[in-house]
Amino acid sequence: MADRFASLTTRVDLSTELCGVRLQNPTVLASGILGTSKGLLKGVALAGAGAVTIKSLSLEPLPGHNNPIVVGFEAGMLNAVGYANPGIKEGAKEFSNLKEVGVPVIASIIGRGVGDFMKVLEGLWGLDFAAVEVSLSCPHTPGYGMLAGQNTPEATKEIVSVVRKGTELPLLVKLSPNIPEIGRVARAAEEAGADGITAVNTLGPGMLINIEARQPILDFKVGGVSGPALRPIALRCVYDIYKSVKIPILGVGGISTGRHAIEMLMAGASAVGIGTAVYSRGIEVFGKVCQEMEEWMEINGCTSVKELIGAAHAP
Amino acid sequence: MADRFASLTTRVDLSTELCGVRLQNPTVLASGILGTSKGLLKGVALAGAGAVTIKSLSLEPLPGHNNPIVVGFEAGMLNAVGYANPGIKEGAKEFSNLKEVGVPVIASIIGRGVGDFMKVLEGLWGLDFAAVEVSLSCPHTPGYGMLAGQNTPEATKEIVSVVRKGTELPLLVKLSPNIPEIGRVARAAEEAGADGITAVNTLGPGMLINIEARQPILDFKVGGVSGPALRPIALRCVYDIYKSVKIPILGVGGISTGRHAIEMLMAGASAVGIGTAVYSRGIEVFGKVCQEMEEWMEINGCTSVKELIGAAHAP
Amino acid sequence: MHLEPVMMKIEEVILESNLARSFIFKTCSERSESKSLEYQPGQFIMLWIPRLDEKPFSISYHGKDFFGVTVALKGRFTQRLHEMKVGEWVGIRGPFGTAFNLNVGKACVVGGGVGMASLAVLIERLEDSVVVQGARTASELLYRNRFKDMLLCTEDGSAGTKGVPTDLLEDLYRHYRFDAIYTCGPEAMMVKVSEFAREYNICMQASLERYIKCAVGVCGQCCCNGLRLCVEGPVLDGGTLEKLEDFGRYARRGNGRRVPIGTYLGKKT
Amino acid sequence: MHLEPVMMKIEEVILESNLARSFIFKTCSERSESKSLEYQPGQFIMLWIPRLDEKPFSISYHGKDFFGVTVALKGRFTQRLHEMKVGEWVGIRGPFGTAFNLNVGKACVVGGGVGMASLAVLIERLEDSVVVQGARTASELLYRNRFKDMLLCTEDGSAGTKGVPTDLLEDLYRHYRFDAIYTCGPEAMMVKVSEFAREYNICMQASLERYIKCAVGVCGQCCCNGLRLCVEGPVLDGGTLEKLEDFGRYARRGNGRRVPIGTYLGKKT
Ligand SMILES: Cc1cc2nc3c(=O)[nH]c(=O)nc-3n(C[C@H](O)[C@H](O)[C@H](O)COP(=O)(O)OP(=O)(O)OC[C@H]3O[C@@H](n4cnc5c(N)ncnc54)[C@H](O)[C@@H]3O)c2cc1C
Ligand SMILES: Cc1cc2nc3c(=O)[nH]c(=O)nc-3n(C[C@H](O)[C@H](O)[C@H](O)COP(=O)(O)OP(=O)(O)OC[C@H]3O[C@@H](n4cnc5c(N)ncnc54)[C@H](O)[C@@H]3O)c2cc1C
Ligand SMILES: Cc1cc2nc3c(=O)[nH]c(=O)nc-3n(C[C@H](O)[C@H](O)[C@H](O)COP(=O)(O)O)c2cc1C
Ligand SMILES: Cc1cc2nc3c(=O)[nH]c(=O)nc-3n(C[C@H](O)[C@H](O)[C@H](O)COP(=O)(O)O)c2cc1C
Ligand code: FES
Ligand code: FES
Repeated sequence: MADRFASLTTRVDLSTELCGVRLQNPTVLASGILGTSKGLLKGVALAGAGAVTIKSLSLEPLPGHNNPIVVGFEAGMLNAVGYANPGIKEGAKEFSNLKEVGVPVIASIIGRGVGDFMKVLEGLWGLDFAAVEVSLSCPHTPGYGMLAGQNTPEATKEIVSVVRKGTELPLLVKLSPNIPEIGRVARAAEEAGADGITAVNTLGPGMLINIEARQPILDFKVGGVSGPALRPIALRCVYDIYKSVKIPILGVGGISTGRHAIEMLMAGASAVGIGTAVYSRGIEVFGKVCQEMEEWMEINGCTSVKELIGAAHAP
Repeated sequence: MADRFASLTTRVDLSTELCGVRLQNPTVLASGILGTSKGLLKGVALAGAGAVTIKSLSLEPLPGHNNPIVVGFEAGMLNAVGYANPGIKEGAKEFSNLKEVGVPVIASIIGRGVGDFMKVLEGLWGLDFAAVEVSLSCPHTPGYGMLAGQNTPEATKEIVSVVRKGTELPLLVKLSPNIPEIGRVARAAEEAGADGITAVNTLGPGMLINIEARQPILDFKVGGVSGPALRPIALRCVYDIYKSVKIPILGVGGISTGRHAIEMLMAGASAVGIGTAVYSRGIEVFGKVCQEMEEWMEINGCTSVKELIGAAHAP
Repeated sequence: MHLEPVMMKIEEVILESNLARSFIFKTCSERSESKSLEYQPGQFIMLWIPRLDEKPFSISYHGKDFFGVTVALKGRFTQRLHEMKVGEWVGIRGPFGTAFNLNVGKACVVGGGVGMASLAVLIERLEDSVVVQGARTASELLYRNRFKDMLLCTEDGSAGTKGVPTDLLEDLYRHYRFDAIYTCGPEAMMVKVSEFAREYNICMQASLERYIKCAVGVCGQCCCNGLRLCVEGPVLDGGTLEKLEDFGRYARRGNGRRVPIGTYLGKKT
Repeated sequence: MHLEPVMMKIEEVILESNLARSFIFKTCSERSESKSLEYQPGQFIMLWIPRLDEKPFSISYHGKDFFGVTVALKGRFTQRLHEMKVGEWVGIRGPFGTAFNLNVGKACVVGGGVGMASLAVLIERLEDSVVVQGARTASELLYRNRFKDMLLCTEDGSAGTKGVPTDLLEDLYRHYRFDAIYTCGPEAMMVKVSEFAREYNICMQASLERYIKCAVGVCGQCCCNGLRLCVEGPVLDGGTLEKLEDFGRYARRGNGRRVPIGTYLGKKT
């Protein structure tokens, strides 16, 4: 930590902007990892994140799937949390006085349809969120995201154009990597009024089987793939989206080092989400990634994050 | 090798059957890895594979993409070989007298449309292939597979029902993991007369960027993901297909150990393809996987591969 | 990133009390993947019954080639576990979480109910300790043969002193002058222990219980204010507990809802 | 599974001949990821020019903190490389493939054309050797200052003996009685060397060239009958060559087509 603040006095500028929200650095806690309490968000901010996202909130409480809800493998993680959350009413209590967190806090919301989304947005009124992320892309919760067909260009357009009217906050739309023509989905979101794209949610779903038990390990049998396995897919998605839309992108998927973060920026992201790496490198991953980015930028004569955004698209 | 043959005298029976083709063990060389010459196929057979697949042949020669055509990352490999191959005429010369290989050889074929496929099939007449695999699923070759829309249920049905008439050999159809409702595609293939499903081809595509060069590393920019990253997705695909069709499945994707192979069998595969692990464990991977399977089966009181197929579906 | 359950065979079942059974596993069995378990007293494992659920339990027995858990009957999962017999298989992952700090002089260990499970191996490893266990009634007491010198109290007076263990603390301290207190049990009891420790300026560590899912610090389910019980806990020291608003007050159900601790217990979501 | 190119800066360009230039890279530069290159004489690297192509080259210079390649002008890729200047960047991955076996007594090294590149570091490491280089004409000879004792021959007689290096082999053998021959150059020349070695029962190793793509043994492009040139080669010993049908006869183009070796050279697909 000491190191990190020391290096902020050097000539490298890590700050960036995401749909009008200024971030001290481009690392953002991804939704669903640790975002269950204000206390945890504070901890992640202290560990160096430029912004944090809460665990997705739905209208009514959701119990989530039975355990195991996560399982690791040699190339990443599967999860089928199933959007366990206490619902928007409880959520609004939990996330009052968000200024205390110290960095911008993004609200993540989910719904079975536009009606749900609008009511959840209502529940956020008066809270200090910096932006809202609408997740249309979970691969493992019946009634939501992919399992409700929300990830097609058509559904995306329909949902976003209504939801857009429900908030004055910057609106991010979170997409699934499972649709090859992700650029089209992003464009649908942009046309419907989104201010930014979060790309991507987990991949798949995938499955792992315990061969002694002769059973899928996750109780829901399948779960979304995150971590290293997802990284090249997420990069390609961000690269494609950058070519398809003008709004900024929050790039998420498999990032665990400063090199990975820079790669994602070069693909076109304005900021980078980090989730699974909280497991592999601890909460300190945010500070470490920033420090690694600074080191690389210094050696490579790069003074600002903005120079990196979309750099891999040079003709 | 000595070990492997020694253990064949134990009570564990590794043999299996794939659409009427008997295999001494369930490991199969996946298409596109090493399958360019009869000499290499022999080498892989000697290393212990139960069957081998040739690199996909098209009607006309294809130069493939410029280098780099492969790049590794922490969780697997991307490739954009672009179906480089000398065309069916040259291919037929290369793959004469296949009996010399010592194990069943599967022909892999690709085409821009049914016309191509039929002519390639004609080119195979009189050769000693044990089965034909029709690949409808490459994510990185313009004019073929995904980039020609061959991976939808409708296109699959259309192509397979024609191609079915072009050969009397057992017909495997190779699917892409990129379609979430893969069970439907498999059913379309089955209804159109396929004798088996090969699942899966590479995932994505994905991208990796060299941040010093500020460029995608693959010359084609994107490539299909194989290896560990693909494993849970491939398992889920095979699990879904097993529920959707009655024909046997050749499960491919990320397999590099005996445990992985057994997991794939339990998901529903009758045999397992191995590709990228030839890089990580060498050509010896076939013999090693067999030995590891045998060891596990002995310890767990399993006498035959057939007991394992689909075991994870038990109610 | 290995975080898969390993199937292990139940080698022995011990009837510990009216409510609790222990299940013993061998770590060097040929078939098991985990050839030995790197464990420190206080840590817990996740126990998986395929197609049912996976739940946290403290390790209550630990030796070179075996370990065990002691499970009190609570609901669906523990019920099914109690029905399991020697030779049946369950999945194990872990151990996870923080451990007790053993570098103390004289120690006092205060256990309540099945909280004794997380203290048992600690007790075996401590060189100089006095142990007091509380339970509702005699038939619910644990490990009476394992720890012969243990002081007992029951709420109904059916064994040992009538009352709760915290009633004894002052007397014990006058007598033993211990340097540290370890505790695990009902949270109300642990709150009292921590107040006592603060008053007498004794270091103290407590093992808390919160609803655990991932056990590896990603899902946020187990949070207690800014701490993850599965990573920064379950063992916390007095200083941390003092600042922990939720301690003795709030806990989160399986859906993340923060409820008064009294209404948390015994409810599933 | 790390198999990514690392960008490195050209530190020096050496004009070796009319046709060939060497490019030198530092391995301890702060920015480079590969702090040092684990290399054995005979191995090759892949050199990447982003958005153009990536091609195989032997390492022809190697020291504690540097290495280099010597590149003859052939087509599009080598043309562009020849235009590159000190301070420009290229990607490197490797080294790959088999190396020369150095455990011999007296050695004879026979190089033809830019084949000398793959022999250069070998020559530096051999303790007792006689080296003969052949080229079409004097201006195409390589490393004349680097290896002062080297015997030379040119087809047009413009330097050294007029003729090809294999003409000299018998005389050299009578004189030096070497235990091993190393060779790299036009395949026809290497065939002659191998025939000579067989006749005189001398061990011999040759470095072959085939069209390389992945360089890691998966794509099958570089196969020579049942061998992968990028893994089991490029250095092969006499015994292997003897059984290799394709040696001196066939090579595969970039699309995998097997063609007579004469028609392979200079054609892209
Ligand atoms: C770190 C830790 C160590 C534990 N060690 C032991 C032990 O050694 N022996 C023992 O008997 N019990 C232990 N428990 C409690 C044990 O996990 C629960 O009793 C068990 O999960 C109940 O499951 P059930 O389905 O039978 O009951 P349910 O009817 O599902 O729940 C009954 C009560 O058990 C608790 N509980 C349920 N699920 C969980 C969960 N996933 N995580 C935490 N608590 C839960 C809640 O308080 C709930 O009200 C420990 C808990 C934690 C957090
Ligand atoms: C193991 C190995 C080591 C080599 N070492 C050297 C060296 O040290 N110095 C040197 O100058 N050259 C070396 N070569 C040859 C070098 O790779 C080619 O000269 C170069 O790729 C030509 O590229 P181009 O685009 O300029 O020519 P092109 O016009 O593309 O091709 C000209 C000829 O170069 C060869 N070639 C082209 N592409 C490849 C390829 N991908 N792999 C192999 N051969 C190819 C073919 O014979 C082709 O006919 C080596 C080749 C191999 C296989
Ligand atoms: C345990 C877990 C829970 C998640 N929960 C949510 C969620 O509630 N809402 C959401 O939009 N994404 C959720 N995600 C997806 C992540 O936000 C992120 O998009 C994905 O994990 C890829 O990033 P990573 O590879 O850095 O983890 C979750 C991921 C994990 C691993
Ligand atoms: C270098 C490479 C080339 C491939 N070429 C082909 C091909 O020509 N035809 C095909 O059907 N699949 C091809 N594949 C896909 C493999 O056959 C296999 O489906 C995939 O790699 C997943 O298996 P793996 O993880 O074991 O590699 C190729 C894969 C790789 C890595
Ligand atoms: S149980 Fe998931 S963070 Fe602790
Ligand atoms: S170049 Fe791919 S196998 Fe040798």
